[in-house]
Amino acid sequence: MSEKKLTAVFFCDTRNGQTDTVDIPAIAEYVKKIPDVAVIWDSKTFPTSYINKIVRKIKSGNIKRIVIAGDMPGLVKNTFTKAMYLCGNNPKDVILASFKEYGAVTKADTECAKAITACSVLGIPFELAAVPDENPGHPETLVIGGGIAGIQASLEIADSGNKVYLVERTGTIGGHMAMFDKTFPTLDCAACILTPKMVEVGQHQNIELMTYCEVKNISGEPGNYKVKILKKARFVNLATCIGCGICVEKCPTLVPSEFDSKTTMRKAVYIPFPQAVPNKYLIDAENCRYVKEKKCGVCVKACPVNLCINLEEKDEEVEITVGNIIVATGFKIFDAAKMEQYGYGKFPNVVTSLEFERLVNASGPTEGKIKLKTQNKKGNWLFTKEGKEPQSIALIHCIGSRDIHYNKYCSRVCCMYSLKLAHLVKEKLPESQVYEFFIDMRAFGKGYEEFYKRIEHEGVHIIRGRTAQIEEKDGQLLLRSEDMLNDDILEQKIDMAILAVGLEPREDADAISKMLGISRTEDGWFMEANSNSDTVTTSKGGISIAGVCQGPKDIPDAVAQASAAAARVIQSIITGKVKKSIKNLQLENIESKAKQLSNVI
Amino acid sequence: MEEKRIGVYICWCGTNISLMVDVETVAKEMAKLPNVVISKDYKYVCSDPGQDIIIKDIKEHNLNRIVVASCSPRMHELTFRKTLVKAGLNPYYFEMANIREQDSWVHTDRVEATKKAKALIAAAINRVSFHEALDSRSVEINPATFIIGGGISGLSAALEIADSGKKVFLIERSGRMGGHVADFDLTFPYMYSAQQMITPLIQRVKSHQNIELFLNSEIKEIFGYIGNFESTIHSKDGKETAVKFGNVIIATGLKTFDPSNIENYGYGKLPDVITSFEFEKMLLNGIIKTKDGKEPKNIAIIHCVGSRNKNYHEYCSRTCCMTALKYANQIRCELPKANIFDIYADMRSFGKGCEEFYTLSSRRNIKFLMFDQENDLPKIVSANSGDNCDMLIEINEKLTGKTIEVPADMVILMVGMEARENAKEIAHAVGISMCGNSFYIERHPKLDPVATTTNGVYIAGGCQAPKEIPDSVAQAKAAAARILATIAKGSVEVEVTTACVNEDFCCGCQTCIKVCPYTAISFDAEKKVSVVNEVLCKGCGTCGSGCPTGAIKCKHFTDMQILSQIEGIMKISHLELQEA
Amino acid sequence: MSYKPTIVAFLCNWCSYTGADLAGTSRIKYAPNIRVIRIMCSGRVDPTFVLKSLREGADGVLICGCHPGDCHYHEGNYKCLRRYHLLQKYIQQMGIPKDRLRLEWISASEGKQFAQLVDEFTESVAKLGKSEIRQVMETLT
Amino acid sequence: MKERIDPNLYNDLEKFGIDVGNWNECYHCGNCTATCPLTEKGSLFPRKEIRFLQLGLKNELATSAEPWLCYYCGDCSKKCPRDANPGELMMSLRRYLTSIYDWTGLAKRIYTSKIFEIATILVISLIVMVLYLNFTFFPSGEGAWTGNDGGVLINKIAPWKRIHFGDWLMAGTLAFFLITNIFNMWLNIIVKDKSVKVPFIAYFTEVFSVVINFFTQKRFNKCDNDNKPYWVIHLFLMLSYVMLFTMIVFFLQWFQTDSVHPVWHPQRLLGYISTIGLFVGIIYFINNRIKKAKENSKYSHYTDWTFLVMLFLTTLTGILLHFFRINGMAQATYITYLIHLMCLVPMLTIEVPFSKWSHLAYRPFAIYFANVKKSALKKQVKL
Repeated sequence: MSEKKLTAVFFCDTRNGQTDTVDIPAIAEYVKKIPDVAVIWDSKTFPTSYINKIVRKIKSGNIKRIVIAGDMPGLVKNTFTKAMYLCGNNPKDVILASFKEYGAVTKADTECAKAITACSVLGIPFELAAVPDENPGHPETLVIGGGIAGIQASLEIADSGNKVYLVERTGTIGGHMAMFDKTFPTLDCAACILTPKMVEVGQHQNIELMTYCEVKNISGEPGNYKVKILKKARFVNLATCIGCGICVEKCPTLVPSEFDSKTTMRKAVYIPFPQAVPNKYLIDAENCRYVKEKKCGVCVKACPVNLCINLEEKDEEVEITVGNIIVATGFKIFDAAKMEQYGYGKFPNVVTSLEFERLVNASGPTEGKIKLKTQNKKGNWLFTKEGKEPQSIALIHCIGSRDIHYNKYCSRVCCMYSLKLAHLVKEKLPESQVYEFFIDMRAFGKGYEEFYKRIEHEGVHIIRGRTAQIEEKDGQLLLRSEDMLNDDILEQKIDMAILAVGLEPREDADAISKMLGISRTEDGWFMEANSNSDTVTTSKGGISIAGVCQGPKDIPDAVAQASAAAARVIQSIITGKVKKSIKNLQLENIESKAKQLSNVI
Repeated sequence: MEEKRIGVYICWCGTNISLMVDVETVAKEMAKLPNVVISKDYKYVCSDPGQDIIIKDIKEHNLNRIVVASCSPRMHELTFRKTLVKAGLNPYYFEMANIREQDSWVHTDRVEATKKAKALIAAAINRVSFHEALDSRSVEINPATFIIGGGISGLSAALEIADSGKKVFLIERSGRMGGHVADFDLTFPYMYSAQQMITPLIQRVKSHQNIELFLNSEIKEIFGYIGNFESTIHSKDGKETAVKFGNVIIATGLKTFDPSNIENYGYGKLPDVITSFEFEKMLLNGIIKTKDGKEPKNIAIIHCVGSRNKNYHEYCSRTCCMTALKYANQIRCELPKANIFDIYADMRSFGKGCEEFYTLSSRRNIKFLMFDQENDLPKIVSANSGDNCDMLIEINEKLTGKTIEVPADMVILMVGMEARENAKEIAHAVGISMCGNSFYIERHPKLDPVATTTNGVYIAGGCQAPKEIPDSVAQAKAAAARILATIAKGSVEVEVTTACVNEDFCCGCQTCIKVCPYTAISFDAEKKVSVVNEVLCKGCGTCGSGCPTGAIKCKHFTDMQILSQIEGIMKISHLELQEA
Repeated sequence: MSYKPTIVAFLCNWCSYTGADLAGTSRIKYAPNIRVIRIMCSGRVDPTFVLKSLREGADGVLICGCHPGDCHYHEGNYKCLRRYHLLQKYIQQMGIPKDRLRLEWISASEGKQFAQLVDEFTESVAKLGKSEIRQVMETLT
Repeated sequence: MKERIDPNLYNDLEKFGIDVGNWNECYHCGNCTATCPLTEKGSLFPRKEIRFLQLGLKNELATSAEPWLCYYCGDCSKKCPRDANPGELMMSLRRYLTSIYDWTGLAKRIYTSKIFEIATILVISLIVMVLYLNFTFFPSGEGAWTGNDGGVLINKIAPWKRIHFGDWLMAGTLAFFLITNIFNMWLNIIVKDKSVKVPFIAYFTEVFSVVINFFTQKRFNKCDNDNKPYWVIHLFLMLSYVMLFTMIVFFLQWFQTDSVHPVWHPQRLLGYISTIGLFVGIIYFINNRIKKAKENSKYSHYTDWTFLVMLFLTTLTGILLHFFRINGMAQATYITYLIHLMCLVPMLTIEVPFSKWSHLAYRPFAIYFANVKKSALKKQVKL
């Protein structure tokens, strides 16, 4: 057994007026009772900026060990290591009790924070003392979201021979990745690599694909969740639809296509895109004339299959039982119209990156030709094959990202996809001038930096300096930006501006987090159990997160994370148990376990 | 040889096909072709009644080959193969002719489209005669996993698998676990304790009943294929242990760049120019001091040392920017009055919480200077006595466009990451490939970042490319997921449509071995013939077209099948010519 | 009326065949003279396949694979490219214009490009007229 | 030329600004420079100024004219993605530069010590009082001090010649300081910049820019359109001030008359218009600063308040003085005259060469010097 060490506990109180935080006085009160704790210090009365003061206190109290407790106590840790060194103590006896590390954030987590502090005081790693209880687990799994992360996680689990329900809100799986033209940095086409996976999901015997469905309610506990799923009326029978598309020809209602980022029109009866899985039509109730006002019904008459289209179909609710849930709900793009200075929505040829992805895609509005929008007879600005080719295109980074007025965080993918788009422009219009305006070029992944250099050599003008505004002048766009490295201010005339919009949590992220009982970070992304060693589990047992819903990431990182989430699930299926959250543990249990361990060690 | 009895079914697909192809005539004409017992047209062959007709006909007419002419095989090939299985036939006795996506939907001339349909169906009929029964094959999986490397990736993967109750052999070259993370004080961006994070992992691995740990150990070679590998572990004390396992995870990590040969930085010559890893040790020991024991007043941190520069490594090492910010914060704690200069190229704070950490750092009076990491490295020189500092860094600062002198008493070089010196040996031992800068290549850079082209061998963490802790852990667990899935199934399906060698024809030229992208073909020195390992073969057929003697047969895409298909196509066009 | 050639095409399963399917689902029209044979990889195209097609009287042979770097099997398409150049020389020596054989890269999203390619190739083969081998065969019969 | 980084400059300069202290947060996206409608090639700000400050390049800061080219519309601060407050930095830099140009060191004391500023004001006020009591005449009996038209015979209380003498003395001294400071500015902006050789002729070709910018502040109008009223009021205030200043310092004999002219008389009319201009302007700016209504009034250094308050008091006492005079209230006039001078003189003494007032002169001259430099550069490029 280790020798007794007089311990000081320093509370690093960083609350700035927030009310719903862990109750530090209560923790201090609790910690005082632990033997060896000689003294409690508090950052409110004890400034950390004077190391000499701390040294005096350590010496006078004969302190041999210091525990720093708080949300991010590591920020002040080295002050104490130095003080310990100066006192001749072992600097390694400065131990952190980081509440946030284990998800203790709100007032309700005070007990958890107490346990974290207690473990640190006893010198026992929290993970070893706080071993979550287990429930017997149901072998089936629910995956929410059919983007690349959801697809990957589903396939991973289904390949292990276990049943997966994959619930997708829209009419097809594929998510945002299906909308991309090419993927960086290898430039292989997104559809080529994604569609085989989608087909595999569609045909996998262990996957029950539930497209056009939404999770409505979840009850039960880890290992045994009862999930209510709303099956929205599709009006087209999945089993009998032969995918001939005659209904589409006849349907009179035109609506902007979500898949094509509203650059093209689709009918009220539609297939989201040609390679959709399932490759069957559906009717969008919001726009169908028959569903809305009982007029029309042309599709029913046109359909060659008897009883395939049923416009009287109603939404249904089904209930399933699952042991584990993987949330892979993805993201939405930042609404560029919020940044008025760029004139998105006002100037037709200021487009978002996602719109441009569709424009360059061979199945997009112009069959892959890069054209400017033209005004049709009704006065709407549209992409058409007949449009003019732009001579100059600017790509503007960090739209809505790295900005305290919008999203503080970096969206991680925009630098690279902008470089990719620049390449596509250069490839299709070699004579055009392409400008990229960036702040910091974040080409961090495997092969990314090399890709950046390649694009630079292709003759793209890569300029350090965020564009401040876009105006219209003489029928062209006029953009103003500092060219920092050349000590110049650019007033560049361009034909088209592409806004590299950042990623944001989905609008229903809050509702989902409440429904599932998992927490979110300040930015709105779902919170992982441990930012270092466990980025897939959440604060609730049996619920994992994967992909961008945890935080922006590129495709390989999203895929890796999805597989990691699947690992958790497969493990739980193999062992037949589902781990509950550490938050369900009683303080006494953790404490006694920690004491037990400290005796052993 | 059994008699071929072929059934041909031509789909109307409502009007989708029938509008452009004269389905009925085609069905009649196809009936005249040799071996065709039945030729029918039907509105929706894929529908349940359509499939029932096929099943009924197989049974009634004793059919043993089926051709369906309808949509793309990508749509319904699987559907009809299942129909054949239901009727008791081998699913590979089936062939599809695509007369919708590649005929009726793309042509406007009904006569021509009908002709084309005939040609395609005739080709399919010709081909199907040569189809052979293929049985799905699977190999059993040894549930043990072999993990090379005891860093954060190796530990995470080991625990993930072992916690599922499966055996893990974990080998580590050095005498301790934890890898680089065990040398860190704090982690970015939340400044959690790295020690407190890695210790429980190590303790759990040590005491886990399913993990067999081999410290100070190495391997020379791994033999076998997915599910059935074997190897011998050589321990430094001379002990040898033979192990058998089903899957391998390589998590050998990376090593730090040696900055000695960057002249400008004077590493090794100037005593207080140190690497980030040397500085990390100072932090752990609680005191930052120069070589002569003084407390530095000016500390400079230089980013991208050995990274993003074609003289050293072109790639970005991904973690250094944030580590540098972490150091800057730590220095601020220990030396509240010191001047901290952070000399960077692009601040790559892309991870969750990282941009916020950058903002927070900028509030702690840290001076950021931008340099050109590619063409214009700063120069560190000893200062003169009047300069009030030990060294001076001369830097062409990009954001001001001025040449600036930065005083420094200590310079921390943020050294990049590079592949381990023995990366090649390990790659060779396991049979995986490396990219130009000696990191291991994943099977697919996007959709399969953990698997390799060798089935059953996975890579995780820094050995694939530099990465930070959360991404390494995620990758390690992803590899674990893949392995757990195969173990859970107990066996793994292997490609049926593989290549095989007819030993009588093989002349032993080994051309096939050179062209195979999966190292699935080896040479049997005794018999002097090539041997295909069907477990590794993915059926691309490249060897088949390379083989000069026709000894290699690509199952389901045999020469005979394709040649007959060509004949079938041309037969119809001959008939047409004769008619004309 | 211009000559209606017969063209045999070898399409790789992963990119080109999918691209051709996309042309279909997008209802992009092209010349009906092409007869597609699906193979797993353009690397599987054995020279005998091409020669057989020509021998049987095909007026043109088209091979399509994934774009360089995109090959599902890493580098099958490169191997095909090498054989293609040799084959072109070879058929020329036999008195067949090398333009009767063509190799193109078509990705899974290039339905339109596939259609254009077929139209273009059909036209160029039609200009070459009836296959030399067929002419010989006809005179023989 | 190599310049040594000076990490302490940042802390020094913080005293010239309000405790907003987030210029270090700037991550150099360049948004502010591109947002600013006044930046052009050759004079890029405010990002570069932030950079010079962050790195402590004192020489770069001291020799730049850019802070004076900014009229503080606040767009840069509003749109700054990190809230680094570039607009306020430019403001603080103007204060800093004022102290750099001032060779006496008083400006630095005034800008960095509140107590020093107040003490100076009090001392000067006291001196004014002593002088006033010595050289003026207290009105005793009522009748003797009132003219035929009912107004106070003000020249009997404070003979214009004596006041005029004081005016000239003060104006001369202040002008001396101001002009030497402007000379200093010239040294910094033009002479110390070795990259340009300014031909003598350039000083003549660009001379109009001083006059135009002084009287119209036309560059201010290039700022964001939301600031139109701001520009109008600021200009009106400045012109009113100049008008009154001219009348008092140069034409006191005509301005300070014993007889009460009719309202439409140019003397009274001009006086009223200028007073209204001053008063409305001051109220507008005080209101802005209290409400923190605009980007440029969000942060107020104490010297901003001193200037406004002193100007306000001077104007108010001036109005009262006028009121008492035309109504024949001789004693009240005497006392108000004293208070008026006790406000006016310290205000001018402190503000003109050493504090905020100086921007009236520095700004047009900085624009002038910048233009001179620009035209010289143009010629250099051509050569």
